[in-house]
Amino acid sequence: MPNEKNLLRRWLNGQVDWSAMLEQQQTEPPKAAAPYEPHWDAADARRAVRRGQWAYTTLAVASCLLLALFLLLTVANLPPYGSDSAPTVNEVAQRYVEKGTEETGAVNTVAGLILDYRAFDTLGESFVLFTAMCAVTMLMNAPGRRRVRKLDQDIVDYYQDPIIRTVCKMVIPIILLFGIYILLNGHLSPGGGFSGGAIMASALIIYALVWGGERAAKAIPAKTVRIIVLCALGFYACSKTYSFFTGSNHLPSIISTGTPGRILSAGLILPLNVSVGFVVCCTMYSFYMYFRRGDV
Amino acid sequence: MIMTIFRLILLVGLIVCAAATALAKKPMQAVIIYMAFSVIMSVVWIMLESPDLAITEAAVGAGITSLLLFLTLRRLNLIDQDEAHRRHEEILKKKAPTAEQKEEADHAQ
Amino acid sequence: MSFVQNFPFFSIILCLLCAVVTFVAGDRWGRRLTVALLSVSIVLQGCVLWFCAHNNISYAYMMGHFPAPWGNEIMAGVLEPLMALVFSVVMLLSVLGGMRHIEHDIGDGSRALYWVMVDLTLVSLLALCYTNDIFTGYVFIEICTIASCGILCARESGRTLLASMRYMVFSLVGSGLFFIGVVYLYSVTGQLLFPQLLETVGAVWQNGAYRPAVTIAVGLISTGLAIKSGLFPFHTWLPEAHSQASVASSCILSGVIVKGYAFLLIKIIYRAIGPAVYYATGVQNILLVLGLGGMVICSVSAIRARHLKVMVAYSSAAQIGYIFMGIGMGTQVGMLAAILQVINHALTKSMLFLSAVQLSDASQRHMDFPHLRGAGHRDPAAGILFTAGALSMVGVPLFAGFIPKLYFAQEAFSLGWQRWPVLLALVASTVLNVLYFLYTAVLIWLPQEEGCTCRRIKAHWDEKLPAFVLLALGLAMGIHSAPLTALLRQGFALFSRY
Amino acid sequence: MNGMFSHLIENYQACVAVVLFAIGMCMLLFDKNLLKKVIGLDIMDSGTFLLLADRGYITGRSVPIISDGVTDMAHYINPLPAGLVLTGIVVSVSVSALMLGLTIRIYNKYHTLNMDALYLIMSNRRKGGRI
Repeated sequence: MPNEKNLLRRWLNGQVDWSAMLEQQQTEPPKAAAPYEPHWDAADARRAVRRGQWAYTTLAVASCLLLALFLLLTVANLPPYGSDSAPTVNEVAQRYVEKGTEETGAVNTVAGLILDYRAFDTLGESFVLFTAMCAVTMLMNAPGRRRVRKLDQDIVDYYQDPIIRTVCKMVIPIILLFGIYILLNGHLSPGGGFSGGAIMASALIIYALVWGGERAAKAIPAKTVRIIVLCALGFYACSKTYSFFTGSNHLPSIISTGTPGRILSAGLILPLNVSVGFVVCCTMYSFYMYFRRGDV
Repeated sequence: MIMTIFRLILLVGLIVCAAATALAKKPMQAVIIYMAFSVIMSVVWIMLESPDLAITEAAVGAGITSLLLFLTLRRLNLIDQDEAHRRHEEILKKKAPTAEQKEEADHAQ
Repeated sequence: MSFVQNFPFFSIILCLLCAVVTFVAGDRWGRRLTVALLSVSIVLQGCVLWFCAHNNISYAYMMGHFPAPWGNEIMAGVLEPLMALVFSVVMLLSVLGGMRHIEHDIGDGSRALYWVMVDLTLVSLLALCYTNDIFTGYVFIEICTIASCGILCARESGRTLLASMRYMVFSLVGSGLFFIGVVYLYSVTGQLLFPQLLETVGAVWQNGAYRPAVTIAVGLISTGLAIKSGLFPFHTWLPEAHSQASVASSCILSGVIVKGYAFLLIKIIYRAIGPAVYYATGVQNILLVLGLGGMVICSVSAIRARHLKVMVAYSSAAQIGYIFMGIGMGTQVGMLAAILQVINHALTKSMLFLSAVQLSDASQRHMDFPHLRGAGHRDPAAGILFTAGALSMVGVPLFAGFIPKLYFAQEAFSLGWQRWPVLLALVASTVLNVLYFLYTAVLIWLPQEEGCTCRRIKAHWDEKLPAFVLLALGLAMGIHSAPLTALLRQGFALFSRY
Repeated sequence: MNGMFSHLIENYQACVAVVLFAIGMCMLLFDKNLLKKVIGLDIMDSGTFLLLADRGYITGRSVPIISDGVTDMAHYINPLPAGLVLTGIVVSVSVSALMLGLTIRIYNKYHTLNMDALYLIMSNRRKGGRI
């Protein structure tokens, strides 16, 4: 067994070839006990992993404290908490509150803010979700050497449990309804597309959890999810194109803000909330479906 | 005054939860403490007069993120016993798997 | 308002729509759409550049019905469309040049999504170039992070996964620091849009009460973007990520994405904080020191690398050191040289990656130096490309790499205490570059060993042509740089004007 | 110095926020377990959001939802931080999902979540060889 120094030298000389061992390991057909066997020379690996553990912990704690100190010094220089004369209470915030309802039609100024004044950010944000959804799909759907590993998911069939089934049957519509309520009232009360979509997704997730993945995949196929995302994002981008284009070219816009406080008001905010809600709901649901499956 | 004390308790709770997550030995513990963290966070949003954020945090942070973390744990078969730790130790110790573990592995495959 | 002024917005929204359509269109149509999109983007950016340079204006474009401090805006001067144009050109040529490898490296199921990721990378880069709002910058930085992680891990191998994980960790630390810096800046100024930030930060700095907060906010924003660009002590993720990806991804990651963050930093310095305040905070000195360290130390690492792509990736880290050295010099000519270096590096590095992979194709897909011996004889076109890239990286006159080095060296004499360290690092870095790049360039032209089974391979002109276009652009920049520098000077003059 | 301390105590919520940020960032950077890195990321983001929302709060004012037709700024808190945090929360959940996907793939490939063991495999790549 080589000692530690020796190992380091051998390693630097490129004589210790972990990767070849690992690659060999992967190309073998998966045997029953394969994951349990050591992949590399265990004593060497143990030393390499444990090496500098103490220094590592010290470094972590020290840098944590240093960073905290640094940031706290800045906080000591910030304006006092809750003061109404802070620099953030300026004409920007004032217009959002005082003119917001008049200009966007939304009673909830936060909704008006994110979907009308700063709509470009929110467009970007929906596309962050979309990007993550694509990336996760790419990661989890990677074809080729797919190895099916059975998980313990089949041990408990929640559908057979009368209590769970009955309660879920009652609860899922209520959750869905609550999600839709939050979604549609985004411009009137707290909530909006993001929270409403997440709540709707949670109802779908409960359904998939209890009724099983196959039935859920049959009820809401992956293709439908894709098409909903396509339509919602397409609508979002197109409608915002219209409003950005008219806004920046100083053209009149045909969208009226309606009477503030009504459910059908606030111009584009309600449909945008709905499309954001669908995007969020579909993204979260497909995250769940990708994460629950046992194959990689 | 009472509200300030309540707020202080919540904030201390946040710090304690964050520190506990950092110090937790097993991923399972860390995930559960993180859930508690998110729930406290959503109450803090209420205290900060931001109900939008409270709803979103409760649905997204405490709900979806924690669910994804749990699903990851299940995908890695780490729910019941902390297998990552055990497997890792095993690899390091180069201990031949016992008959019991072999059986378990067969089962897992 | 001229119709051309809509083009930055059109290119951004077109990319978004294209990404959504590609998501359901599948691989074949996705590829066509992406190539078409990149070409259209080049045309659009070219029009905007011509418009701005011809009329000598820089204009804000409202994203919605509300003007600056309230609504989102994008801003186009001369530099923004110029950078967007360079990024689009390099991306198009890298994608075309790496097409055959994309088909080989990326599984059938992932390829359609790969094109979505390329579209989204393009949109995030365009938005980073054009943004006039610091929070929009943050959102698109995150899109860029996720999309670049996607194009990195599209290649099916364990090591790409590990490289992506490491890349994500560093990137997210970078975005976290950037975001908290933005929050500090917001809490002392109350503004998010660049023009108003510029005004308020100047006033706050004059007033003096919040100077430490502004300093730390600026420092955090700079550090965050530096980590994401892979500046020296934070570069450890970079060689692994850039060398493990498929070649088109390597070109995009190394040639374009890290430059996007660097350009955003330059834009924030000029448009949001103001050079005077930025230099008064002293943050630029840290960037200068780190840049100098990166130039030397990453070059040393490149010498020690025994894998061609890893060597090229380490040289990227060293070249990023040059960019941040230019930012840290604290003068406008330094900044100008930094932008020249961005353009030079984007063109040359993509060409180097493309030719490196072609050389390894000619050597039975080996990437280590013993196997690459004589590769130039087996694939002369790739050998010429690599040699030209190596000469450019070293800074031989007539090649693109010479121009920024010339400006750096000239500017160094006008500096104070920084003069000698900068000159010393420039010389050391050039010598090290000569060591590893010319060594490789000579190695590939050595006569083949006796009994070598590798033979001359059939040239794939579809992947050589884009690399030759990159070479031609680099030579054009190296031989006749006057129009480019004039354009950059005009752009910097427009930066300080709204 | 004294003034700084009183300022810190006044800004106690921001202090908690930056401490959360520091804990989260160090978990993200230094924790060896990939899953805990992801949790660290979420804690770091929460810290930033708390700081941002804390900056937007104004004592004694209420939610920025216009009620009874009162549109005077003196009654409502600043809505801008809330909007930014809402954007940030969604960004943070997308990034965590991506990180978790990577974690699963890595675990299935190498059967470990320990970053050190993974680095050991990775650093070996420096020596070259086939791509």
